[in-house]
Amino acid sequence: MARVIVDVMLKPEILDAQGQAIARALPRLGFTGVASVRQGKRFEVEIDGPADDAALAEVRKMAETLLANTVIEDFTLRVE
Amino acid sequence: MARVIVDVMLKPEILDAQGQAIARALPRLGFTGVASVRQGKRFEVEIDGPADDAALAEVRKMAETLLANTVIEDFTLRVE
Amino acid sequence: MSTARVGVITFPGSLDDRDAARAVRLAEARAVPLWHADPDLHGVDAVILPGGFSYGDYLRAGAIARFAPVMQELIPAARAGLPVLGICNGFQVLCESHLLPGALIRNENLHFGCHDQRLRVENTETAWTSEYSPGQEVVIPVKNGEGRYVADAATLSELEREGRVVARYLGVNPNGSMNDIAGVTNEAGNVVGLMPHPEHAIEELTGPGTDGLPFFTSVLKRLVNA
Amino acid sequence: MSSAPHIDSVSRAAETPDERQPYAELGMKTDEYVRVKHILGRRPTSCELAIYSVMWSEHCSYKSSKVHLRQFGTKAPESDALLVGMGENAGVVDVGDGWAVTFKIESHNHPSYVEPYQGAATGVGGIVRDIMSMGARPVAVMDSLRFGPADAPDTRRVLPGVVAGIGGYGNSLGLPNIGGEVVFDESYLGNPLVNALCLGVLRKDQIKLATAPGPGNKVVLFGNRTGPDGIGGASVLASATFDEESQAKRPSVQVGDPFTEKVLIECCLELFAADVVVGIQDLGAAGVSCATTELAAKGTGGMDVRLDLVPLRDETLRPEEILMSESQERMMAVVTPEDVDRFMEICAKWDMPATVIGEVTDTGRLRMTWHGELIVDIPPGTAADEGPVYDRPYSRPLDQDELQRRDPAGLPRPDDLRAELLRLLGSPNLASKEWVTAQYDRYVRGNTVLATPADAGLLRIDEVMPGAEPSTRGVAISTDGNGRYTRLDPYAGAQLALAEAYRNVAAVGARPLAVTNCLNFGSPEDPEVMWQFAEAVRGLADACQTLGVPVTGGNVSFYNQTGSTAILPTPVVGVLGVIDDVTNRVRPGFTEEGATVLLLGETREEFGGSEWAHVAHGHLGGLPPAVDLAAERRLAELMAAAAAEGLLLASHDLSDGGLAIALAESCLTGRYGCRVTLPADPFVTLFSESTARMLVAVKPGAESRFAELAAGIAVTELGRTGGDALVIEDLFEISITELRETHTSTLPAIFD
Ligand SMILES: Nc1ncnc2c1ncn2[C@@H]1O[C@H](COP(=O)(O)OP(=O)(O)O)[C@@H](O)[C@H]1O
Ligand SMILES: [Mg+2]
Repeated sequence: MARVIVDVMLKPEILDAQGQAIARALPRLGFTGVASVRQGKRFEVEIDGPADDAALAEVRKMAETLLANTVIEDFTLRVE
Repeated sequence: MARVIVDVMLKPEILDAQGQAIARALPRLGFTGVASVRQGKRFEVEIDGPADDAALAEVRKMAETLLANTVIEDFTLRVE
Repeated sequence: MSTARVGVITFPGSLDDRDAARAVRLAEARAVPLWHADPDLHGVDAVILPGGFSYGDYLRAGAIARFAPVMQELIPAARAGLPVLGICNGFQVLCESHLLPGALIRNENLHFGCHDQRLRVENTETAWTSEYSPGQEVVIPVKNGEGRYVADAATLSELEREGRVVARYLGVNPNGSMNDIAGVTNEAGNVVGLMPHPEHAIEELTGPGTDGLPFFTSVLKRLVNA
Repeated sequence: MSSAPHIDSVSRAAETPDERQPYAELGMKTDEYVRVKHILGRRPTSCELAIYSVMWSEHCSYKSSKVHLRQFGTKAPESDALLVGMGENAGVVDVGDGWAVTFKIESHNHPSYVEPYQGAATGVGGIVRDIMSMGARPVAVMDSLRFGPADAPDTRRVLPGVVAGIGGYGNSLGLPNIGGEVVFDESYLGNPLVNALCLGVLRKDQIKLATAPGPGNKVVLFGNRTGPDGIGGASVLASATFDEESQAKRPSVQVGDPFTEKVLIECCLELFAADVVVGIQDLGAAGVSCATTELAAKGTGGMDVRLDLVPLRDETLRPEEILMSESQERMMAVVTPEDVDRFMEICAKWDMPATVIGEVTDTGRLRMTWHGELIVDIPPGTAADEGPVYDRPYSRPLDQDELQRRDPAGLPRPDDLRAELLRLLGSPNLASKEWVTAQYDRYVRGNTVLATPADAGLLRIDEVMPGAEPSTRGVAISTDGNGRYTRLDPYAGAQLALAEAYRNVAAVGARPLAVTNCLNFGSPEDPEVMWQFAEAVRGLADACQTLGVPVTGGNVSFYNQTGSTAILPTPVVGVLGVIDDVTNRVRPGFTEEGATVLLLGETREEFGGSEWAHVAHGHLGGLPPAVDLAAERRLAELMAAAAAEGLLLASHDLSDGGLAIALAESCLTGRYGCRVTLPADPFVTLFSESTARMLVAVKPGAESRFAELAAGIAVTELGRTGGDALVIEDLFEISITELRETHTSTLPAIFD
C-alpha cells in the first residue's frame, strides 16, 4: 500500500475566482499580509502495491485523463 | 514573500462522496490497483513577509476560520 | 410527426433529460432515450446531452460522464458529422470529451444562478440554430454553478475569427464567461454546446416564452432535408 | 471478529441485571428506563437501550406534543380528498384523474446552525426520502427559513450556507424549488429555522406504506453504506461498552450525497413500477432503529435482523452505533423471496448497493444478532408506538397581557408616505429574495407553472410518470408563518399562518385542499412555551376544521432556544390546492395596460405585529390582525371561480406590509405600473395588515362578470394598470426603476 498525492491547480492564466474571493475576504476578517490565495484540489490516491515507476506512471495517466482537465489545470504528483 | 500550503481534507469519518465517485469510476476507465481515492482542497497562500512563527500562526488561524470547515474537515500547513 | 429520431442520453445524475425529450416531441420529432451504460446509439439521427449533474459532477462537471460507454460510440459519430447538442452539463461533457474547445469552470460569483437570460444568437449556420435569424435576441433560462466558459487566447480568437460563438449573453453576464460566450460550435457546425437551457423555453405555460424551440426545430429541418 | 467479550448480548444482560447503563446520558428519564426494564423483564442490552433511547426521544416519539396533535385528527373536517391521513410518513391527497399527491414539511434547524450547508442539504434529503417512501415521485421542494437580523455577523455565516445547501442538494436531485420564505428576526439569531417541504406525485392506486407484513419476506437495506454519521450522542454508549481505542470521536453532523439520492429516487421508482416492494421506509432520524421497529410494528409484528450484514463505510462501527447512525441516502424495503432477484437486478442497474439483512417473522419480536449472538429481542411496538406520553404543564406567559396592551395605535405615523413605502420595500423581510431564490433551479422537469415570486408555487402534474393518464390539473402550494403574530396571540397566530397560506393558494386560482405543518417552538419543559404550543395547535386545528382542509401530517421542532430565551413561536403551515385546468392559473404582476385594479376585502386599522411597526419602531405589541375564516373562504371561492372563467390578468394577496407592498410588487413583477386612488386614510390603507384581502387586476371587458361573482365581498376599485410608475393619486409616485433598485439591492448589499 502506498499513497500518491495529486495536486491540481488552475493554470496561472485562468482567473481563480475562489482564490480571489478568499483573498478579498481576508482583510475583512482582520488578516493582513497575504499577497494572494489560490485554491485547487488535492487527491489522495491509495494504491494497492508499492509506489514504483509503473504505479506512478499509472497514476500520472489517471491524473491526465481524469483528475485534472489539462485544458485549464496543471497537476503535480508526489508519493507520501 | 513566502508560500504556505494549506491542505484541507474531510475528516476520515465523514463520507467523502467525491472521492468515492472517482474511485468507482476508475475501474471503468481501465485503472485497477487503486484501493481508495479521497478528494480535498489545496490552498496556496502567498504571504508578504517571511514564513516565521508569527506568520504561520496567522495562516493557521486563517485556515481554522475560513479555509477549512473544522466541523467536518482537518487541515495541515506546510511552507513550500 | 416526422420520422427523425433524436436520442437523449441519460447519465446517472442527468436531470433535464425529460425536458429535452419533451422539446424534441414539441418540435415534432421522436425522442429516443439512450442509456449511459449502453454503448449503442440505436441509429438515432441526432443526439442531445441534457443538463444535470452527471455522477454528481463531484470531480469536475462532465469529467466522469465523458468515459461512459455510450460516449465511446458518440465521440466518433460526432466527429463524423452526427448532430450533437450539449446543454449545460452536456456542454461540459462535450468540452471534457474534446469535441468542443475550452472548458467550463466555477461561476465567477461562486454561486449557482438561475435566471431568465437575454442572449443573442450569433451563428445561425449550425445544425441546431438555422431556424434563428442572424443576431436574433432571445430570452432563455440559464442555470448553472460551473458555467464560466474559458479557453486560452489562441482558441478564443480562433472561435471568434471563425464565427464559432453560437450565442452570447446580453446584459449581465451570469457567470463571468470569457467574451460573454454562452455557446460554441465545432468547425463542422454539427456539434453545439450551450450553457442556457432552450428546453426550458418551449411552452408559454412553463417557461419565460418559447424562444428555445428553434434549437430543436433547426436540427429537424436539417435531418428532413438531408 | 474476536470482539465477543465486548458484545452486550441478551444472555449477558440477563446475567448482569445490575450493570449500570448510561440511560441518563442518552436523554432517558429514570422512569422511562424502568419502563424498558419492565417491558423486557430484564435490563436492556446496550443495543436495546440505543433503540429505546432514540425511539423515545422527543424527536421520534412526539412525547410532549402528542396529546395536543391529536386534535388534528379529532377535529379533522370531512374530506373526500384524503387518501392517507396522519401517522404515515406523509399524507396523501386525491387530486383527480387517478392522481394523488403527497407532501410534508420537516425541520432541520439545529443541524443547520452547527453546519449550515450540510444541515440544510440533509434536511432536504430527509424530506425527499419521506415522500419517496409513500411510493411517489418527488416533484418539487420548498424551503421556509428564519434567521437572525440580516446584518448580524452570524446571519452572514448561516444564511449563505443554508441557501447553498438547499440549492446544492435540491438542484442536484432535479427538483424544482417552487417557493418558501425568508424571514429575519432577532429571536432566531442562535436558532435559525430551516424547514423543508417536498411534494410528490403518484398514481392513486400505487400508495406504498411503511409496513412489513408476510413472514418469510426479506428485509433489504439499500443506498449508501452506513458510517458514523450523526451519532455523537451514541458515544456515551460506547464509553460504557467499548474499549478506549474504539472511542474515536464520532461526528454529530451528517453530510449529504445528493448524487446518490438522485439515483436512489430513480431506483425506487423503478422498483415501485416493477411491483417488487411490499413495504418501504426511509432511514432518517434514528436510522436502522427507526426503520426496523416501525416496519415490524406495522407489519406482521416480528422481524429477524443480522446487524453484522449492514454494509459499513467504517468497519470499526459497533452495533450500537450502527443502530443509531444517521447516515443519509438509505432506504429499507420489504420484498417477497420471489422478487428479491428482480429487486437486486434493478438496484444493480442503478449501481445502488443493496443487501438482505433480515426477514419478517410472526414472532411478535424484533430480534437482532451480531455475528451469531442475540443482541436485541424486543416487542417492536413498544419502541415504535408505545413511547412515553407527557401532558406537560402549561401556563400563559406572565408578560402576555402587558404585551397585548402595548398597542401600536399610539406609535407616531410618518408624514412622508413615499419614503415610508420605500423604507419598508427595502427592509430585509420585504425586500426581494432573489439573492436566495436565484440559487435554486425552478425550471427542472419542465412542469413549473409558477414559482418565485408568485404567491404560491404551481406545478402541472401531467406526464409526471411514463404511461400516466393525461390530466389538465395543477397543484399549488404555499408555506407561511408569522412568529410575531404568534407571539402576540398563539391561537390566532397559527390561524393567521394557515389563512395566509390558504389565501396564497387561492391567489393563483387553486382550490385549497389539505394542510401540512412544522411547529417550531422553544423548550416544552418551559410552561410558557408549552402554552404557546398548545394554543397554536388548538388554533390551527380549529381553523382547519372551519376551512375544511385536513392536516395530513407535519413535524414538531422543540428546544429552539438560546439559554432560556425561546424563539418567537413559529408554526409554519403549508397548504396544498388544486386547479382543474392549469392553463387558467392567475399570474402575479401587471403584465398589461388598462386592466382595472381592485382591492378585495376590508381594511381595518391593524398594526399589531405588523411589518411597519417592526421596521419603523422596532415595536412588537397589541393584537395581531383579526382572523376571519369565513371571509377567507369566500375570497378563495371567488378567486377559483374568476380564474376558471379567465377574468383575471393578475392577482396578489395582501400580507406583510399591506397594500403598499402588494402594489409595489405587482408593478415590479409585471413590468407595468399603475395609477390608483386610495379610498380612505392613506397611511392605514397602505400599511395595515388586515387579512382576507387580495389585490386583483381584472381583464378589460370582464369587470361586470367579476362584480357579479364578487357579490358579498367588499370590492374597492383603486385604478388601472399602465405606465412605468406606481402612482398614488394626490400623494406620490415612484418609478418602477426606483422601486426595483430599492427592492433588489438590500440582500446583495449584505450577502455578496
Ligand atoms: N405538527 C404535526 N401535525 C400533524 N402531524 C404531525 C405533526 N408532527 C408530526 N406529525 C405526524 O407524526 C408522524 C411522525 O412524524 P415524523 O417522525 O416526522 O415522521 P417520520 O418518521 O416519517 O420522519 C407523521 O405521520 C407526521 O406526519
Ligand atoms: Mg419518514
